[in-house]
Amino acid sequence: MTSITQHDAPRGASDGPPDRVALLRTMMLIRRFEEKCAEMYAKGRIKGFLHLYIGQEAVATGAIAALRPDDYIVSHYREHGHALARGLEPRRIMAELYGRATGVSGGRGGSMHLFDREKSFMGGYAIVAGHMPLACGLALAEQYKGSDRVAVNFFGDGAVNEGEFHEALNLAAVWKLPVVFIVENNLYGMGTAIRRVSAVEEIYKRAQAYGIHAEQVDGMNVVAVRDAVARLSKRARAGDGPVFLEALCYRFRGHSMADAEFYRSKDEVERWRTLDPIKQLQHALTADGVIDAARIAALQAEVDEIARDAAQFAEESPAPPIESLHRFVYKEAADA
Amino acid sequence: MTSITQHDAPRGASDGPPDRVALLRTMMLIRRFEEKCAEMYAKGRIKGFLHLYIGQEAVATGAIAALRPDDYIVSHYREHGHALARGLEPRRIMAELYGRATGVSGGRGGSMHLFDREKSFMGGYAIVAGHMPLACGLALAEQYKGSDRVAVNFFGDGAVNEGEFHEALNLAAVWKLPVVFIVENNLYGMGTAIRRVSAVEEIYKRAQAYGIHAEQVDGMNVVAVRDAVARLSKRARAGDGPVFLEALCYRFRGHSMADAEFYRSKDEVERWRTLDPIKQLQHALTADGVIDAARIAALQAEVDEIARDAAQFAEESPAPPIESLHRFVYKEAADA
Amino acid sequence: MPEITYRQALRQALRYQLQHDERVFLMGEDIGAYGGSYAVTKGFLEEFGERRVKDTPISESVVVGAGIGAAMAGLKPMVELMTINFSLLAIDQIVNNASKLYYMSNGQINVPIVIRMAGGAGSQLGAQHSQSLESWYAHVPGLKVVVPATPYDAKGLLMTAFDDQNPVIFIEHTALYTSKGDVPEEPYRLPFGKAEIFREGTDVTLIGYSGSLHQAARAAEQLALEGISCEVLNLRTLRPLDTEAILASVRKTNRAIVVEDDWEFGGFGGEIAAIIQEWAFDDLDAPVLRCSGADVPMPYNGALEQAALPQEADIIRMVRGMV
Amino acid sequence: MPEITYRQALRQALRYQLQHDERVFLMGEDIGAYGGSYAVTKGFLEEFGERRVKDTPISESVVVGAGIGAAMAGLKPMVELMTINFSLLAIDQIVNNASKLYYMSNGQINVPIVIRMAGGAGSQLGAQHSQSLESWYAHVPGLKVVVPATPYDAKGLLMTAFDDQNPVIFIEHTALYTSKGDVPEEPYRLPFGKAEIFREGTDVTLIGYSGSLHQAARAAEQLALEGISCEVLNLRTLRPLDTEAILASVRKTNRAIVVEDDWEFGGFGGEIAAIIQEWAFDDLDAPVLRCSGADVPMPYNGALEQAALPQEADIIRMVRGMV
Ligand SMILES: Cc1ncc(C[n+]2csc(CCOP(=O)(O)OP(=O)(O)O)c2C)c(N)n1
Ligand SMILES: Cc1ncc(C[n+]2csc(CCOP(=O)(O)OP(=O)(O)O)c2C)c(N)n1
Ligand SMILES: [Mg+2]
Ligand SMILES: [Mg+2]
Repeated sequence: MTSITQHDAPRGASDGPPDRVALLRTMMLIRRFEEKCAEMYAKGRIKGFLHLYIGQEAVATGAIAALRPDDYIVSHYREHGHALARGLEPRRIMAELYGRATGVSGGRGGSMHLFDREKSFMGGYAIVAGHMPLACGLALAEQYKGSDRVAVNFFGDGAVNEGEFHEALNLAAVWKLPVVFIVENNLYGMGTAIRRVSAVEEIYKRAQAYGIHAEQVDGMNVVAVRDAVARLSKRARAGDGPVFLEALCYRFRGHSMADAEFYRSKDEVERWRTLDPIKQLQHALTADGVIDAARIAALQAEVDEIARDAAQFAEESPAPPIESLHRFVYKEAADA
Repeated sequence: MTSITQHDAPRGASDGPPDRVALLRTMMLIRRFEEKCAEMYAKGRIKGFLHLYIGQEAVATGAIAALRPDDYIVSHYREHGHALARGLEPRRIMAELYGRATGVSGGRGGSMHLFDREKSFMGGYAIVAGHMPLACGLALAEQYKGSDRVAVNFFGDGAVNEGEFHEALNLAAVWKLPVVFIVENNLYGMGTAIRRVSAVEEIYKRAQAYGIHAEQVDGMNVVAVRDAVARLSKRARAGDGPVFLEALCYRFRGHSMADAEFYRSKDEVERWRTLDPIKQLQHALTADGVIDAARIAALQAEVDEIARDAAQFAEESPAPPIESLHRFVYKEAADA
Repeated sequence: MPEITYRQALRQALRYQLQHDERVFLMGEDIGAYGGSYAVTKGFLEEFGERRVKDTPISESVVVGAGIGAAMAGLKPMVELMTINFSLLAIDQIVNNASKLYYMSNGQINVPIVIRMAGGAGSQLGAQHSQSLESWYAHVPGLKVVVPATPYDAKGLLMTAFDDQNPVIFIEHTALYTSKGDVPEEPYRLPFGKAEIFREGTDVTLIGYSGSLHQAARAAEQLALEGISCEVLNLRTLRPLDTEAILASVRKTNRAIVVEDDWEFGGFGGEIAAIIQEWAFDDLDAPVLRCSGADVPMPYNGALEQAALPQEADIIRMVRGMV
Repeated sequence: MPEITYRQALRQALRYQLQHDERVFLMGEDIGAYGGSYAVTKGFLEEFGERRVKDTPISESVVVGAGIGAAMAGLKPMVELMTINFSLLAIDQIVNNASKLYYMSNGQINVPIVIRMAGGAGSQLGAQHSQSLESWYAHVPGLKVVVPATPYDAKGLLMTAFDDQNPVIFIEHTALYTSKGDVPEEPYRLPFGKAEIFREGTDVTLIGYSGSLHQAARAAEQLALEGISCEVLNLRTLRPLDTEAILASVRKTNRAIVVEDDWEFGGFGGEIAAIIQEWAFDDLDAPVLRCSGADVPMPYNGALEQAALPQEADIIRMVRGMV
């Protein structure tokens, strides 16, 4: 009888939570990388929808730092930050946004559909909440195989009112699936404030209604997020069933590049900008004497170069050949 | 500008909750009517799926007795009891089960799709939870018109895990829609025990997670159900938003006529049969000296005759003409 | 006649309905505070208030289902689903409830709802945001399916949709919102089931709708320079379908090509070809051909996406090969 | 060869897979304790245990989505959806995720899932339980659509479905579960995309699949008595479709009729007609006709339901009018 074989990334445990400087560097990389994306979108080098993560860097950075490299990540369409935090190559992410053959999805996916199976990055998805069942299935498979990998599912506050949110949380709870649900509550789903469309605004309480262990965390504080996810993922890994984390955060930019932001005030945005997760950590590290202005400048220079190089790589990369249009519609027995 | 006009049944308030004898009579009618249905199904006079309500009579009887005649009722496929309690003609219900032109749905609907707009009985539906959004919409319309009608939505414990349950409860709560949600928790969805598929077994607690006022009631006690629905519907009618009632009950027969009932023990069924809502009320009324054996026998004879007459009416009714196959696919401006 | 955009034409019809019929109200994700994902309802919340213009949770199924319920109670809801891709989350409500209620209830309950959504591809939105599923809705008895190609169609057909007593699936094309055309200021209605002869011709009939009409029309212009005369039909509605107009044109030209963004296999073009060969068999000098989207999920890359969509050049090649 | 039922044939394939491949597990509503709504999985829970045979909540979307996720992780889930009518609640997962993942991920992630469901009508289950939506699935690139007509097909095609690396929509017919036929005891596989010549003939080609194949075959028998020789094709899979076999037969008979339970307008029969007239235009002596379901939601009344479904007599009438 054919028995089960592992397919994915090496299993080795992660080498412990990275230090705060590493967290800062990742957040700065995400920030700079996306500023470059915005620049290239304005220049017409990137097309389609572009959803920037700027402002929310602490969530992806802290959460993924607390995971094992082989834990699955399933995200939505605002996933550049999750991809960078998981270690996908900036060059290949940028190339994907450019629609180049060298992109992580060969130029077929685009900004909303980044994939890197080698890194257990199982994709960005563009149907709100439509990816939540997939995270349940990945977790189910690991439970079935007897492994201790977990599936981490990132989604937004707007996804909470979809039927699939309900079905996924119930199934994960009933079957004790090792899923780490992380909702990035940035207060808006496109232009709709959560209070206008959700019966209960504290999302983590909704998860508790399924008997799921759920917590809320300051999503502008990367260390707090990292520690919460470390604690919660441990439970899921131990077989205690799914866990749920609500990260309170804010997106500094519009929903997409098209958003005129009629629905929120400049003041509100400014107030949140004072909580910028990158500035917060820079101040803390400086205050603690861990880093100084020079080190910050060095880090900045480093990420500037990565973003610049990524864009150059994308510019110089070839487009997928037209003849490849019909490739990968079906997997044939031949294709290993 | 075209302004809003009321379409449906007269508005007059119901003439107060009927007395216990009336409740008993309705339950006995439902019981007897469905025994006749089972008999005629066995004889091949009724086809398709037949889902009997036997054992759950107290829920429909008590709940609908507490409503106004113009309050909307939206039920699922196990709806004979709701239809009879609302006062649809037994003859025309039976004729519908026979697929006759004289049926409440002209023989086009069948057991799972009884409709009587005149009586604000907005239908039986066969997609689990698929009717919950309709109840929200009917309630929304009345709220929009400024009327104080409520929409009452009956469904089963199995519907609770569908995404539409979640979406409907959230929307009703956010928009304060006058919906009275009544879940008939008979412990099984087909052959699946609720404890095996629901993260939280106390369904009313799930409704509370949306900030909805929710209660639990003994669904084998018709008076308790009537009083609970009278209290709850008052809130919804007053504009305080949706309410939710979990009625704990049990179906004495199989899920449908095909069910071999592998999933539950004879003992369990017997235990519940001792709680038969009809026997309970008969004992209570006898103990209170309100009725005696003779009166019960008289009531039995009365409902026997109604069931017999309904079957005879159905037998003698014509089938819908074949030429009518294409009628009612579209409503033309002509059709009033 | 003033020249306005497809978006403005839709806005005029919606505003007229909101102004003249209190039974009409709008529901949808981000149609209010955000102004509508394609800005069709921009400013309506301010103008008509929350009672008439409702922002909803992201819950397609209950939003459409609530629209159906409100229609059952005698109102005339317009539900906006942003894009046809998301309509898959509400398709059970549309197919199992909206399309069947009038029939199942033996004519007691009809469902006068208008469900608007944007379909089509071409702006590199990727596989999950670039589908054209109108053929699915056109398959379902009880529904009407409207596919406006011009600003004039958009206003006139949307006005008619609100008069209809049945569920109307109104499919706009993402690439057309900014297209312009002459549109009367006063209200007018275009009948369902009546195609428009968009361009007269004698050699080949090109059948298009929504976005694909314009590729067909551009191809016809090119071909005219070569002396090939194409008749271009604008279907306007897929259900009901103006079979008469299609057959009348083919009886004249003896050749037909259907142009559609959607996947060819199992798509609507097949229905049209089947109808033509059945009813105009002896009039055909060549098989009915289809110029459709490629049989692939839509790729993001711009060149691949264009290669996956029917192009003017493809139509021209087909016509040349036919005459 | 032992004669067994369609249901038993399906059971043999499923048991074989459960016994020989640990990656295979079954999920669905009431497939365990209840024994399956059509008793296909009866006894499996007892035989294979809860790890391999999972009763699920009534949550079609997450059940199918979880199956897709498990397939992404290298397992081979079989999800049972009871009936095709309920698949509308999971269709977003099937269309937006399962069918597109291999393409969107540039070949990194494939989805080897088998989704079984019962389709068709004929037992008076009413409008919401009597649909035949296979044409919708057949329209979607990335999916494979299987429609077994006999016990032999059922076992052989289901075995093949588990070998496939892609999402397979396996549509059984409610009226066929008790039908009987000869089926080898040992495992065997029938290729996708290969139609069967169910009956040889020379005058007309009758094309059927699943339930409709049998009406076609019975009609052919009747017509043989009148000296009209019909060739009957059993498609077995709609996607991939065996176009070669269809064209070869039509080139021989010069006439074709498609028989299908589904609504005609916008249905799969239109695709077949379109293909035949495109590729065998000069071989056709008459237009390709369709004998399909009536364009109505399915009525409950038995006589009306039969009138809404294609009947042997309808096929016979059409053939007589054609030759
Ligand atoms: C099913 C579905 N409905 C609607 C949309 C359109 N849409 C894209 S993003 C979005 C808002 C989602 O907000 P949220 O979940 O809070 O995530 P955020 O954008 O804030 O990160 C909407 C409505 C969609 N993509 N999918
Ligand atoms: C969407 C959908 N999935 C599955 C079914 C098949 N089905 C019919 S009834 C039923 C069980 C419903 O149980 P419950 O809601 O508890 O109602 P009860 O039958 O106990 O009254 C199922 C699974 C269906 N009709 N619709
Ligand atoms: Mg948000
Ligand atoms: Mg139940």
